[in-house]
Amino acid sequence: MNPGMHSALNSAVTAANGGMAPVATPWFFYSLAALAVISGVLVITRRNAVHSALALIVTLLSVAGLYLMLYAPFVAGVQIIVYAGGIMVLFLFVIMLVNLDRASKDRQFNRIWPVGLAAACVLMALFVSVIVKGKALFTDRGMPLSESSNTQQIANALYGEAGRMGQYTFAFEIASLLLLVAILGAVIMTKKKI
Amino acid sequence: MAEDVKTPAPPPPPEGEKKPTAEKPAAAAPVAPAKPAAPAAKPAAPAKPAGPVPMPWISPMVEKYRSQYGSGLDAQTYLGQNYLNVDRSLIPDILRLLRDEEQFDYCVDITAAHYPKREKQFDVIWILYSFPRNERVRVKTQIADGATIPSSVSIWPTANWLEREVYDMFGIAFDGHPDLKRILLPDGWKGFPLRKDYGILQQDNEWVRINLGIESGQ
Amino acid sequence: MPNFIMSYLRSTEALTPGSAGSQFWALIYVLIIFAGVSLAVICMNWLERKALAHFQVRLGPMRVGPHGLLQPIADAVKLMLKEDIIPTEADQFVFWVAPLIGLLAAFTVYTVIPFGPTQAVSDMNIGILFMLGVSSLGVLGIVVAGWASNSHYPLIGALRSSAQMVSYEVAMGLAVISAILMTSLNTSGTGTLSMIGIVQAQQQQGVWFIFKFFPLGFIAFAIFAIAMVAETNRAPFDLAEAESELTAGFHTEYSGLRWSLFMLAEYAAMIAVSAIAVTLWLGGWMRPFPNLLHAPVWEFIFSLCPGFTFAGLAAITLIGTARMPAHSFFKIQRIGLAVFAVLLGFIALLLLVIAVAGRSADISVAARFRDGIDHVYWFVLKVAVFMYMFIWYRATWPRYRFDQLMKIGWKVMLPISLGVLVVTAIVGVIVK
Amino acid sequence: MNDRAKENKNDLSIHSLSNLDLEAPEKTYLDSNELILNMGPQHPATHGVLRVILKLDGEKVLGTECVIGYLHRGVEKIAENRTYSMFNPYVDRMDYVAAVSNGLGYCEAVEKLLNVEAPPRAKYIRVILTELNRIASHQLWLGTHALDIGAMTPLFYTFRDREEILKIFEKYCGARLTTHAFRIGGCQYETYAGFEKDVKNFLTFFAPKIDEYEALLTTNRIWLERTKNVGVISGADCIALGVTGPVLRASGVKWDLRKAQPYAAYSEFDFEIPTGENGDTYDRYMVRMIEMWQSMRIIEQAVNGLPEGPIMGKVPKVIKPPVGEIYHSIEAPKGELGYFIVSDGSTQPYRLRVRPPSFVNLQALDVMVRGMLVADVVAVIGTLDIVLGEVDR
Repeated sequence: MNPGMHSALNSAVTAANGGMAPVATPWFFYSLAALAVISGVLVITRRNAVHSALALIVTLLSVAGLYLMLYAPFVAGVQIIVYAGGIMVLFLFVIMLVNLDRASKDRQFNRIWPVGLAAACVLMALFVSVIVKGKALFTDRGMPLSESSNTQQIANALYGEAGRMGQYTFAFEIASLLLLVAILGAVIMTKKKI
Repeated sequence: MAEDVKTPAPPPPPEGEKKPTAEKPAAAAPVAPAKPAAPAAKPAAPAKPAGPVPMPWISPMVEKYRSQYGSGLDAQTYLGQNYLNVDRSLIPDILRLLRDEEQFDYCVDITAAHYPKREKQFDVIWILYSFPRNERVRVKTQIADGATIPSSVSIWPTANWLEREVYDMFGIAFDGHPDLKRILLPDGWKGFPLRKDYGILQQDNEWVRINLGIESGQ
Repeated sequence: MPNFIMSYLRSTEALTPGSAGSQFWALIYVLIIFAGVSLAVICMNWLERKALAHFQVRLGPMRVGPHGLLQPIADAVKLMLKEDIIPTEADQFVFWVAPLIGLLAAFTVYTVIPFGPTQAVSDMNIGILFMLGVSSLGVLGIVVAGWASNSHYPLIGALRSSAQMVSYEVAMGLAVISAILMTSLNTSGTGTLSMIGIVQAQQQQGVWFIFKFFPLGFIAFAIFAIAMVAETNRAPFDLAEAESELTAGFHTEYSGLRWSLFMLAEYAAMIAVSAIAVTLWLGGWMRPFPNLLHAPVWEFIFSLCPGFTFAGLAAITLIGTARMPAHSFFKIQRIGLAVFAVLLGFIALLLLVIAVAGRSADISVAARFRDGIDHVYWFVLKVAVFMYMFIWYRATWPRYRFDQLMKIGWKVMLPISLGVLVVTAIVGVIVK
Repeated sequence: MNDRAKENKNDLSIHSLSNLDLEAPEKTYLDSNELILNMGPQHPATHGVLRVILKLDGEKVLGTECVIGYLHRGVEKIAENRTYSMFNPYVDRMDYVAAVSNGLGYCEAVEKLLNVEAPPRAKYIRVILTELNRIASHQLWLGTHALDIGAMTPLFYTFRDREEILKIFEKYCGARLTTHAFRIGGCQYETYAGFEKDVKNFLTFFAPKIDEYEALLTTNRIWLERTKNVGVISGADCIALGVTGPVLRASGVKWDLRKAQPYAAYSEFDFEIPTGENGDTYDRYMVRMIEMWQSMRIIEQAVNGLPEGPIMGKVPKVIKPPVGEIYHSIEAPKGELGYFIVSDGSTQPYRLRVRPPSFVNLQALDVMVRGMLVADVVAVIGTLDIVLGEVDR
């Protein structure tokens, strides 16, 4: 039994003699990408912090949609559950406690915004040059799909398979230890008496 | 209507009589029946005055305070209920002593009564109860209109709202009250309703005139 | 008939329309589920009022229709016709969008709920993760609604509910993981996050996960059952809308249709989390004892259950009709109830016919139809038990205080669920 | 006993009531966690038109201020403009859930002023009806209190059973809520045929019902958590704040006017005064529950020993008490209900003061909820058992 998302799409392609196109079309990609970019711009231009947060949620969700299109449902799921569901709720929690009247009267950008713009331009140039000059790096334009599902691949990379240690097991454990320390630190710093 | 009847003819205030009779309680007997003489139709009337007559209240406590404060204090008992008529200047001392030494630890109520014809228009009344002694006592004092009286909030915290209500209804100011403002009536209320000269109808008529632009039919 | 309609029906593989790539049928399923859930919410509304009323020695709605059967419709009409008030000081756009967020989140979840092995819109690889993630988006609607109202009570309600939902999601997630761990106890050693896969794992292992490793599965289930009440803001955890404290909590300023969207979302979310619990621990669409009593005769007997259930309902309704006071005033109500009874009886008859027809033919359309009805029936029945429990809780218990709720979430549920998870993993490794 | 007097000297935080800074909190970026929350006068849990302004830090209560008077009808002013008999029905409108108790207090006060006494049969009838009313009042308290804490069902149970009491009232005097059951000097109405039977039936009917309420609440974990150590007030604080009734008894002070200064026929009956230990909401709950049992005991004794004889004392047609003043108080379901009447010898009271238990008890709200959470404010308002008709008069 392998009822993965990719198999669904594969069978969709094969069974598409009925005339229906598969879901993963450029149309979907461009609309999701446009949504992500537009709401990303809204995040930084909205004066009201709650509006910004809502726009950020839309950005995160459309990025999750892009992950789905890349046959990475696990990453998409984690994106929704952690970022959109968890972190943004905490964001909103904090924003609601902030006095928005005053925040909305403050200057939207501080004086170093040209520097930021320049940095963004440089980064953009870098991306473009990599894509243009490094065409040789991206010879394979088709996406190779592995037999096992994406979730399983991630698990194998993190925890290893068939007794071998995974590629990132150590890094993963270190990262989780770091997070644990951070949690404990947050508890200690906020609690006056333990 | 009723208030119109009431205001011009307030009957002779009983306290006004009681005060002078206090020194000679025997004289109270002829005064008391003089009042209910009108309902002569009732057969029980002659029998009654014999019972309910203010009598001097004799107790060691009263003796002690009388020796201490002299004429400023006058203790009586009426229908088995004791009360002290206390001069206004002695009020803070007496109240505190009653609580600290006589264990009147529970201030049941603070209220007032208005006698517009009297020189000192107001009676302020403290009703006290002692849990250890299972005994009640009333402390009364007379004050003039506009005069203040020391607050007893520091003696009994419960006096807070009770004094506010007295202020609200009678306009008697309590010195040292932490937050003396109206309690039951809105802050912008005019007048003090439980005074005998408070006109209910005038107020209503005025409201109708201002808000509805017509003459009240009352 | 066009090919894209028939190809899915003709396919011999048992796949959900999403997995088979049939967008047409996926759309049909979405519509059916949307209508079904809306209907279920309406029924739930009536049932809650009725059941709660009988808990509380009163009758509940009795005026609109016989035994108040048409009350939800009257309510819906009233709510739709009501003036839609947006407070002047509110954040207009956010106020407008908040109920939609909640509603969207509550309904999107249904795309992966397996009412049967093929009776789901899609069988997602990450089904349970998707479900948890999307249902956790529902809190955004509440938080944003509370903030946008620009009023103190909704704000406190929103703060409460965001803190509450974030806290209980942790315990809930850990309980879910311990159930998912159990799916990997097979020969290949790989588990699954797919909702259908989880039920199939229970089928293969021959045990509902609630009874697996006996106390462990049950404890995880109990934690989930408690956390899901907190997640949906229902009594005794209904602090976000505690009416005696916060008047109505986050939806104090809402009225009319917008308010009803919140209610719709709340009930849809209740059904959704119950569906998760059923899928993970109670064998999803499986009928009782599918391994033990698998003879064809048992198959047939169990397939009669849906028909008999409706027949029972029809009988109850008929009794109710007979017991109506013999007064001309009740004539219309009596006729209405009788019609309703006949309708139920007709459905019962239909289901019984399908069950019998499905028995005689082995692989025919009728057999597939019968199986589908069976699966959906058992799934809905299990969910219905949870819905009744929701009402029961509400009638029985007082409301927790906020700090107590947090204490339970973090100091009781979280350690227990962590412990269960660890012990489940150890036991799983040993058993293997 | 003197140490209690000393304890009273301890400065109670009630003084800080007025110091409560009710200005809006200073608006800063992240420090705006102080919140002024206006609860009422339209709020489901303030039992009428009480308005409480809460100063909150998050959900923690930093201070409260009660705004009352929304239901003020000037009862004391009305009294000065009505004859003694005419004013009698007005007192029912103060604590409208315990109208009979109000009437009893007023009638006895005027009787005392007239120096007459009600005949024994009238006294017994008064005791029966008053105790029935105490049960009804406690039932209403229990239902609404439980509803405030989130338990819906007890409300309907208590209202179902309260109905039986109201039926007896209705049969006796024609009214259910504002009964005007008593007259100055005794009772207007003789008991109806079957009165004793009805009362006895009620006693047998009601005993299992209390168990039913208790089954839902007394050992319920959530109920315990919501009520234990919530709204704690010590006995000394109660006395200093003038708090009476079940609230005082739950704080461990064994004081009940029915025992301390018996009125009506209470000295003839055998009953206990329940007390609590911790002075928390749960103790107040238990005290009231036991009080219902004790009221049933009293009713049983009274109805069994109901004497024969007249029901009206020798009261003149026109009530004109002699010049003088009187204070008389009874143990109403909420606490000490007192009437202070000044007579000038005319047919109308010169001054009539009502000492309302709810009004005085409500003052303790601030002391009881400081440092607790918003949800506890609701619980404490419920446990104080206030009736706004009586607070505002």
